[in-house]
Amino acid sequence: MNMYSEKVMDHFKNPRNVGELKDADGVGTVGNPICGDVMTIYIKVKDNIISDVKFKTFGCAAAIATSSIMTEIAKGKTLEEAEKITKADVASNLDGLPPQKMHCSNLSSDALHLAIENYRKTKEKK
Amino acid sequence: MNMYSEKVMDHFKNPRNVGELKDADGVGTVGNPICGDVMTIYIKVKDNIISDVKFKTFGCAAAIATSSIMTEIAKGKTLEEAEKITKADVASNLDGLPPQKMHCSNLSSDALHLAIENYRKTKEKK
Amino acid sequence: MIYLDNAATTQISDDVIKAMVPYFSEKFGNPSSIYSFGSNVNKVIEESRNIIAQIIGANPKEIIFTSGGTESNNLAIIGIAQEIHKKDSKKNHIITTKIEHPSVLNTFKHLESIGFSVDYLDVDSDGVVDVEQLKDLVTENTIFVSVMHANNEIGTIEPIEKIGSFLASLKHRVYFHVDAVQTYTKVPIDVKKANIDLLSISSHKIHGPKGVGALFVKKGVSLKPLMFGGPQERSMRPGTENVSGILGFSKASEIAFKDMEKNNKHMISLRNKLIDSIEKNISDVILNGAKGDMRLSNNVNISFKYVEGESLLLYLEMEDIFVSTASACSSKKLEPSHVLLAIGRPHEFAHGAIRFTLSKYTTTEEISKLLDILPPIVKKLRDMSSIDKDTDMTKFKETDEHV
Amino acid sequence: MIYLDNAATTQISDDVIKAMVPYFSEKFGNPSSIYSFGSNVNKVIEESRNIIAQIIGANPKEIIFTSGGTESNNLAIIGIAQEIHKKDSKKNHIITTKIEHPSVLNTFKHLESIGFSVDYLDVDSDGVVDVEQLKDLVTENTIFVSVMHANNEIGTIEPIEKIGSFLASLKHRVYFHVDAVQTYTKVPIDVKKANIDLLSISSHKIHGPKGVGALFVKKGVSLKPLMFGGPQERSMRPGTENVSGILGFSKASEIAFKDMEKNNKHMISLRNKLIDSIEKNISDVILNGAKGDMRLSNNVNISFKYVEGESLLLYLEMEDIFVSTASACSSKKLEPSHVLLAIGRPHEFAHGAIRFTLSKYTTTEEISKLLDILPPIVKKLRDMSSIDKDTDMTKFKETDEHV
Ligand SMILES: Cc1ncc(COP(=O)(O)O)c(C=O)c1O
Ligand SMILES: Cc1ncc(COP(=O)(O)O)c(C=O)c1O
Repeated sequence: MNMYSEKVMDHFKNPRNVGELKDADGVGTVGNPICGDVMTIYIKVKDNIISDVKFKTFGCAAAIATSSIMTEIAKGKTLEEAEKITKADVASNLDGLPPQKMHCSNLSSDALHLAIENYRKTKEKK
Repeated sequence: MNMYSEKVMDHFKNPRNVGELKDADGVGTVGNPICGDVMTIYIKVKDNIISDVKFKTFGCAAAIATSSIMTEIAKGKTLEEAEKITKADVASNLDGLPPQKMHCSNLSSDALHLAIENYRKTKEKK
Repeated sequence: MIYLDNAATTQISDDVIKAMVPYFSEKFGNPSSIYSFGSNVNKVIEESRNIIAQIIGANPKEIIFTSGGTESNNLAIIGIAQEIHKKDSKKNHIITTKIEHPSVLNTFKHLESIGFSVDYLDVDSDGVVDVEQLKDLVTENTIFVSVMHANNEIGTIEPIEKIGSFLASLKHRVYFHVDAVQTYTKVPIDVKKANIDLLSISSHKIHGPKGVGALFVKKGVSLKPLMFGGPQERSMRPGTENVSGILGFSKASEIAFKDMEKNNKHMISLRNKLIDSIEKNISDVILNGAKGDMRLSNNVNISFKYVEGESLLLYLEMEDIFVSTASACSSKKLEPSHVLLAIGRPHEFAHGAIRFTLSKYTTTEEISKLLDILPPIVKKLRDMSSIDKDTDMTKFKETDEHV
Repeated sequence: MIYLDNAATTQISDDVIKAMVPYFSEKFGNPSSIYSFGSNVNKVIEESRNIIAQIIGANPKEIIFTSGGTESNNLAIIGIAQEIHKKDSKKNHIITTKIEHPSVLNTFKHLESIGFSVDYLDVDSDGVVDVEQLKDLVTENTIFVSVMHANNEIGTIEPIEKIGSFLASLKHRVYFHVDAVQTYTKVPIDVKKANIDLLSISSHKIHGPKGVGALFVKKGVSLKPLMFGGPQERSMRPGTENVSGILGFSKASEIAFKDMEKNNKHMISLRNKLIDSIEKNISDVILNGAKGDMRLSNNVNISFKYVEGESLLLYLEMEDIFVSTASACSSKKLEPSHVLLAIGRPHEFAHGAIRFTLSKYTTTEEISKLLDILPPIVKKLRDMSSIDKDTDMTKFKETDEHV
């Protein structure tokens, strides 16, 4: 066993919702290749609900797994519900993360929140 | 094998000429129980020749073995010859001694020389 | 072979060897690796930490693995002295006893040579440390006190609980280090109850492998490390871990702790038989060290007057019996034991001291055989000896120079 | 299992285990004991010293056994710095390189923190140390220079003979320490010809047991010890000797030295195959470290752009292939390797570096299997990655805070 839970390894091995959404309503990118993690989250929004979500991540197993679980958590939620997703939600949905990797769960919730913000701003402008 | 040569162990195990000479012509004692070694050498002298020699030693294996070999070396020698016996003679007759035990060969030659001195002084007085 | 030098080192139990071997061959990963083949090995280290912590009443995080008792003592003593002195330069006083193992005494001498002020506590004729003297010596500038749990030469068990509670009662913080190398899994200990901050133990004294030990470092106590490097052992002791050694140590600890009472009973009965028979059958002998409960279960140390220890040892070796004259570490030196001098033995008796140290493997038959062999050997050496009870020792006292 | 992390640690050869086991069971005596059962064990230590001395062109008296490479480095560096500074307080300058192992770098940082003046030499893009810079930096107050023989991450072999002869040509005495942990029994060395004063080696990197190493200390060079205690290792390194470990180390040394040429030939051919095939079959890769003769026979270190090393490592682990992302010692850290940054790799490529280190046991089949498995894994991770060759990296450069 390495330092990750089975759940993390499952999402790392078979990440859900990998890819881009060409016609995304919102996009959020966080992180920094200098630190070794960059995450981009794409969302489609329909009737205030996140109808589709995809991700692309450069990063370690924790970064990939938190991105993957985040897409599962967010899908089907209202924007308000999605905005309330915390890093603790992400980590607990993965049966925990090693302490030195907790910042990854931060990253994925930040990326989602940025994507929602981006959607709102774009809509305002229209 | 411990640190001693076979020759040392042989003399330690079966020391030659152990004991006192009640009617000794000369007696020499050197060493100090504080340091862990006390040697007494007894000699009988006949026509300027050491006709008999015995020892008693409190000390380590090297002290006992050097005492023993010294009695063998000295026996039958003239007093002048015996006075020339050095610590190197003693050590080499035992096929060597560990460095930290070399002082023992010193002791036994000193004890013999003291016994000869004692014999000479006693004779003068007479 | 009759091996009676178990205070110097011990035979590894077969179970311990069996547990270690896989960590040489298949399970050879580096515990620092992030892949499973390495981190599984790391788990073994954490389990070992757990086992040892439980035995002394510590938390696993408070255990640091080292290369042996000597390193544990050095890390504790140098580490706490430097750490506290760095923070508060007025603090420069350290205290130990006159009868410590060289790995404590020489470390104190080193600190003394770089400017620390050192006091060495006296012991009484049984080897028990003078607690009243300690109370007088402790000042506000005292950094720590180091007292061994039991002496390796004469087996006297020290009142460390008493010392711990005195130090804990002080207004200023004085740390407490205990060298428990000889007592670990023989004398029960609870580091919390005894108010101990630092405790040294070693594997090869308890039927584990050589080259591995541990230091208990109480939570909140920080030490300046002796070495610098990777993050192993929370950076307090870097370097790729001696995995098989650590596992062997914990396995040996487990086995020894489980059978502690049984082993002690066995050893105490043989120890007492050995002491009683020697005192009865050989004249002019003195037992060195305390009697009864204040004596380590496996230690017998006797001065055979008028006889020199090394000679006795080598005559016993010819009979395939292995004993010791002083601490194994200093057995190549010629000076008599500092411990026997500290308890007031005259030099000539200190030279004639023999240490017999038993283990759980020692049998009644072995002790009986020793008791048959010993009296004629002592007689032979005494017949050969230039001193006896009629010798006027005072005539020697003046010189102290070696010829 | 395909084990390609031999720079982290190695499997012990069966012959080595076989040689060690008797020193756990029957031959368990303490080498300091004066009786034969102990002194016979001491003889094994002296024979081991002899074997290792011959391999590096030293005298047996110049070899000191330690608990591993980390301790050897610490003893050398702290020992010589303190010893010389104590004798002449003007001497306070020490020099090393930017790409040393943490057991050297962190020891220098410790000395820096207590007042020594330190210079860290640059390396070029292959990782070769700048000898001209060294020549400029050395002054009359320089105590010593420490340069590793080959780097543990990128496998670059350093010009230590050149440095040694430069230092030897100086009018004032500047000592020379070499960390040869990665090269011992791989790159031939003669400490006399290379003008080396102190050389560190470790057992577990050459198919020997963990927890044992050695330090060559040239005759006449004196060190302040790290630890104090008994007279073992001429008091430079006290503590009951790790007998089986020392024997295992010398046995492993003997075996590795005998087959050095054969093993190197084997590893170099697999190393080159691995490098060539990766460069041919996977786009956007960079080899880290020098090429050809200046590269360690068993080291391949490649940055796979746009991919993070740990992810690649764990995907390989799922296929039972074990590799490393950086030095094993620092593999729990998140920062990219100090070595890759020193050779000028941008952070994002430094994060994607994988180290494959071979051993004599590595087979052609294993390398072929790796070469089949690797390209689809890299592709999968790159498909998943948020950065690629079109990503504008400059937009990231501003922030250096972790989110
Ligand atoms: C009381 C005591 N402390 C420390 C040590 C040193 O332990 P090690 O031999 O593991 O370095 C010993 C044993 O020699 C000892 O008896
Ligand atoms: C170059 C180098 N020096 C020193 C060390 C430390 O050796 P050890 O793991 O034996 O402490 C290592 C290995 O981690 C190394 O690769």
